[in-house]
Amino acid sequence: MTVHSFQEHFDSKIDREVSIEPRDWMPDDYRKTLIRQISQHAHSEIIGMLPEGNWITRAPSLRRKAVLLAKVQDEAGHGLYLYSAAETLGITRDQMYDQLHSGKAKYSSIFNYPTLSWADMGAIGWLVDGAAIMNQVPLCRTSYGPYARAMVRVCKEESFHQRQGFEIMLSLSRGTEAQRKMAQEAFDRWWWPSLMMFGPPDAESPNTEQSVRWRIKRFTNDELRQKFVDVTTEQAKVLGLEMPDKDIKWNEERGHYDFGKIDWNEFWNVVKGNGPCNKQRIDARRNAWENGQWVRDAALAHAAKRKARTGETKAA
Amino acid sequence: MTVHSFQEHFDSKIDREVSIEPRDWMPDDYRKTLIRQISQHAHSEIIGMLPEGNWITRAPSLRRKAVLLAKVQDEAGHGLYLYSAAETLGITRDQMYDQLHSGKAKYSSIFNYPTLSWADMGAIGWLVDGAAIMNQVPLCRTSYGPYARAMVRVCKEESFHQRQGFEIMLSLSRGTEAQRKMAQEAFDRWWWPSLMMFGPPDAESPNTEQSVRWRIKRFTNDELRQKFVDVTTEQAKVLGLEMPDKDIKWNEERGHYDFGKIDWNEFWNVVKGNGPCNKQRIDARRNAWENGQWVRDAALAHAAKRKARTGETKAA
Amino acid sequence: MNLIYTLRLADDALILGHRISEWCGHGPILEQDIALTNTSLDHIGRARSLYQYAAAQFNALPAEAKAGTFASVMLNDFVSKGAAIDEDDLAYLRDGNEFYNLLLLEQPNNDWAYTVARSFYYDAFNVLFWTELERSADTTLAAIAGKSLKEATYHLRWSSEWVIRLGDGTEESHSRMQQAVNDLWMYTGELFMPNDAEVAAANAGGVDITKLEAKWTEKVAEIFAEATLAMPAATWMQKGGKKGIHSEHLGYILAEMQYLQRAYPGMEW
Amino acid sequence: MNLIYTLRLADDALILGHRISEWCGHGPILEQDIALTNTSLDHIGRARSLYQYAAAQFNALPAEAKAGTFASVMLNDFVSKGAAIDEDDLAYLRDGNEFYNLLLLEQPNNDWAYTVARSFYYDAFNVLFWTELERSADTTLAAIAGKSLKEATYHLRWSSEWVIRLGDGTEESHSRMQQAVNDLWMYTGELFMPNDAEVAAANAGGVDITKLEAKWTEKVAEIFAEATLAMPAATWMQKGGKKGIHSEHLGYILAEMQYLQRAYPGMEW
Repeated sequence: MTVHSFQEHFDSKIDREVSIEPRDWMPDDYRKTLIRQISQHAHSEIIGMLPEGNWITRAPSLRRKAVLLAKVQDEAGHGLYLYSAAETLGITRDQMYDQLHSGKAKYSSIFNYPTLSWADMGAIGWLVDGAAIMNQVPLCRTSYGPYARAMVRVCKEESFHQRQGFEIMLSLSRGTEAQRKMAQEAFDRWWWPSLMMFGPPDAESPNTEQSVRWRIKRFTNDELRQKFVDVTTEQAKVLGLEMPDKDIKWNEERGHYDFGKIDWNEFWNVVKGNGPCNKQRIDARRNAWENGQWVRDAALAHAAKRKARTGETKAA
Repeated sequence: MTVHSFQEHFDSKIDREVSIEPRDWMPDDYRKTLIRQISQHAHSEIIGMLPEGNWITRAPSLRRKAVLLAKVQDEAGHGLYLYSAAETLGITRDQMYDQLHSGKAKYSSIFNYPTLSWADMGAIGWLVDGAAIMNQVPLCRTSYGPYARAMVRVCKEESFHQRQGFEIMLSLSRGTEAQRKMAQEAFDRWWWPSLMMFGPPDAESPNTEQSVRWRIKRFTNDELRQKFVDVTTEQAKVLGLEMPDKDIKWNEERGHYDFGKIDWNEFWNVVKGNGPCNKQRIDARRNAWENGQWVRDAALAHAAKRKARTGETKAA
Repeated sequence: MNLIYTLRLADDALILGHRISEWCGHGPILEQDIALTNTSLDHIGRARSLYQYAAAQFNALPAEAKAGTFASVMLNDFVSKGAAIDEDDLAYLRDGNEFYNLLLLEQPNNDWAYTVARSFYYDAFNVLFWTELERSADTTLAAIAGKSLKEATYHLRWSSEWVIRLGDGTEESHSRMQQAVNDLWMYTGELFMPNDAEVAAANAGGVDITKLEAKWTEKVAEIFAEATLAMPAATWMQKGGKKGIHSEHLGYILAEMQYLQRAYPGMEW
Repeated sequence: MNLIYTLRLADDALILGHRISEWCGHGPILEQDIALTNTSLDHIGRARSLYQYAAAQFNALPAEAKAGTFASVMLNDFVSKGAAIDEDDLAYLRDGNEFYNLLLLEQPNNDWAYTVARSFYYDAFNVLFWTELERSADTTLAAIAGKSLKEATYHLRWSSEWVIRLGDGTEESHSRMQQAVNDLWMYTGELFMPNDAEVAAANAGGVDITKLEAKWTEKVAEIFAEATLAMPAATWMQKGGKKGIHSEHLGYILAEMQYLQRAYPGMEW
């Protein structure tokens, strides 16, 4: 087949919603876009372990501690699936780490905010995982097979996490006055950054069209954001929490909630590395990596020794 | 003068209780013994900062925090005077540090016990400083001038610390039941190690005779220990605490309190490096030293640059 | 007595689970981060079962006995109001001198070699211990022991493999691993030194931990041989944890772990 | 409003005093260990004076106003019993979101260069600030400012000297010092961003901290020039501490600092 016919074959698969698999031909741009998106997503899971990991040793009950540990472990697992999915596209995990540690690769900006109270564990589960799921559910049918399959597992676990987060918020909002305040304060801090998780407004989001075509994206940023606002506003009522946005108002005509202006200046600043915890997060991962070098070296050296010994035994 | 007449001159000064000063002739053994004793004493002050330093960030009131900080600072100051006194005998501070960090030099074994509750701050002040003062007051009249003068300052501050420690114990023993228990438990843990601070029994203490002659020592270990038991037993009554030794009993005939058997096996083990915190203490000091190397290097380099610039200016 | 016996086992599990959980998100290899978190979860899970059992034992005591059991203020306040206690009250409201975990388990993570060595010494003990305790006449403890034995067997495989990998890896890893097993050796004696509750248990036909030392030493020697590590020299063994006299590390662990429960007393989370 | 203003200054002093006190016994040079402990004592001493003043202001409030001032549970419990509060209640019973110190001051010690940089940025501000506050119509604050100015002048001399020594020392120290001043730069903007209490104070004729920035920058530039350090590049400035929104570090500071008061509520020490 000529490149042209490869392209036709690829396009037809896309049109018929047939999965693209690692050995299939694919356009360079498709490969690059996927590597960028999947590795960003993997990095987000790994960096995402840190803000929640921050409360493991301080969880207020043993049950909550165990649930939180399991959740952060799941995130590591998600990272693992996603790195593996990206590797099928011809990049190694070490290359991706290197991009993360050098600041070349991005990850979800939400994890550059600090976790300041126990209620943040609820707010992250409820809002951040909630927003993530809305972003990610469509990816379960994305065109690239390994990514789609990874996302099925990820989404299943994340909706579980989201329920756990909501349950933490529910316990707090039905608890004492102090706990209700703790929950409200966390909601106030996480609300706007959660809205920003859907990315810039459609008008400023250049990649959308091509991505929609490739089923890497199925809805626009603004569509998903609106859905999130609608769902979350109803959930906040159940929790008895006040919306952090005074402009939230049901719009009968649109059949949606109107909401206030997002501070995109803040968003871009956090993306550019100026969030409260950007440096802290990358430092933590880089330290883990650098301090672990001798461990990885030892594991490799030992494996080589074992292999050599087995070889000798066989040869003997 | 011949060596013989130097020795006679020295002996006569000792007999007349005239101070020996740095530039005076002194026997090698005298110099060595003093270097060993003064540097051990200095090291004890420096290592002694650690168990108390352990509670600075957790002091239960701001007043107690300030007092504790000031106390630990005083200990650093004592270390400083004592290192200076030792330096007059021809050893550098860096040499002494090296002996400490390499485990060659000893320090008071009491600091190899952990500080486990706030009451330990009271117990250390009351018992450890109390025992130290009894050991040290006679040294204010020791034959070597710089050492004697350092000890005058040290003892003055330490008796202040001892009163502060006693006052902490008093507050606790007059506080709630929980506080009284905390005080008793600290007393129980620190009592025996405090008795060991006076060193092995006279029968097993080889250096005593020569040291008494040189006024490096004025009372025997057992004499001082008995005095400590007598005084402390009375103070414990004021505090309403139980003596940790069930064999404590007033001996009418001796005019002293009898007391139980000291576990010298434990003592020698701690001296040999097997106490609960020996490794931790030395590691802490060694880390401080090693992590500070670049700072000291920078200070030297900068001073040299300054000096060179001043030289240039003068030359110009 | 059984109460303190149960609590001691729970404290071991909680404190080691806590230490291991500090690695979460900071491990040297992603797969190992996951493995270690899993181990932490096992320990925390075991701590919960044991604290639940301890709480049940405590709640069944007559009122007079309850009042004299603990000294910790907030726990006693709670008890004095007549409320039943639960797993969290035991984990979060006791002070350090009423924790009975081994000194070994509260030692800092330091580096991967120390973390591995600490787990290895404990896992090797645990496999022997749970094997014995599984035969306990106390059916609750026996059931917990059965589950714990499965976990410990897996933990021991993991920690043994890492002792071997680091011992027989690079020059650096060998020297770090040797240093770690040497430095922690002085805390292994306490594994086999029974406190009063353990003596009473042994006398009543329960596990006699003093009898586990020979087999434990054999296992350690076997793995160290494969790892090309020297057995640490005999040394003075540290003790105290089992009687509530700890190292300076425990206070910091508890300050962090218990902060929320202390700052927001009596709330449900 | 004056209460929050006073508290904020007290929190600055306590948190920096706490951080610096962590060095005690671990400094690179014995003389500097002593100097730094002395500085910590100055900060803790200032914290005490300010908390005492804040407590007096609070105790003078009508009962309704008292109930609405703090959210922290243990402090409110105390207040609701009608008791007068003191310096320790304010330091030990408030939660992190009611601390108003600068983000700069809660940053970890890291190494000597960071510790020096953190102090230098703050000391340079303080000398300007106390000079102004000494003219306050509030005689208590004016008196505290007078004493603090003397201390800050000394602190600034010390930290400036170290900035210069490290900046113009070895290659390593230069690079560490440059890194430290760069990394902490993003926390310096908050020095000049007034919170509500500071706006109100400025409007009422008090210190307008926004006006101190030019002189501060001049001083920093002067010392950096002597230290052969480059001024850090303009960057997005972090904020939040003054409104009770902190970094993740403060929670750990408070867990440690407040543990005893929380574990043994309502006792005298």
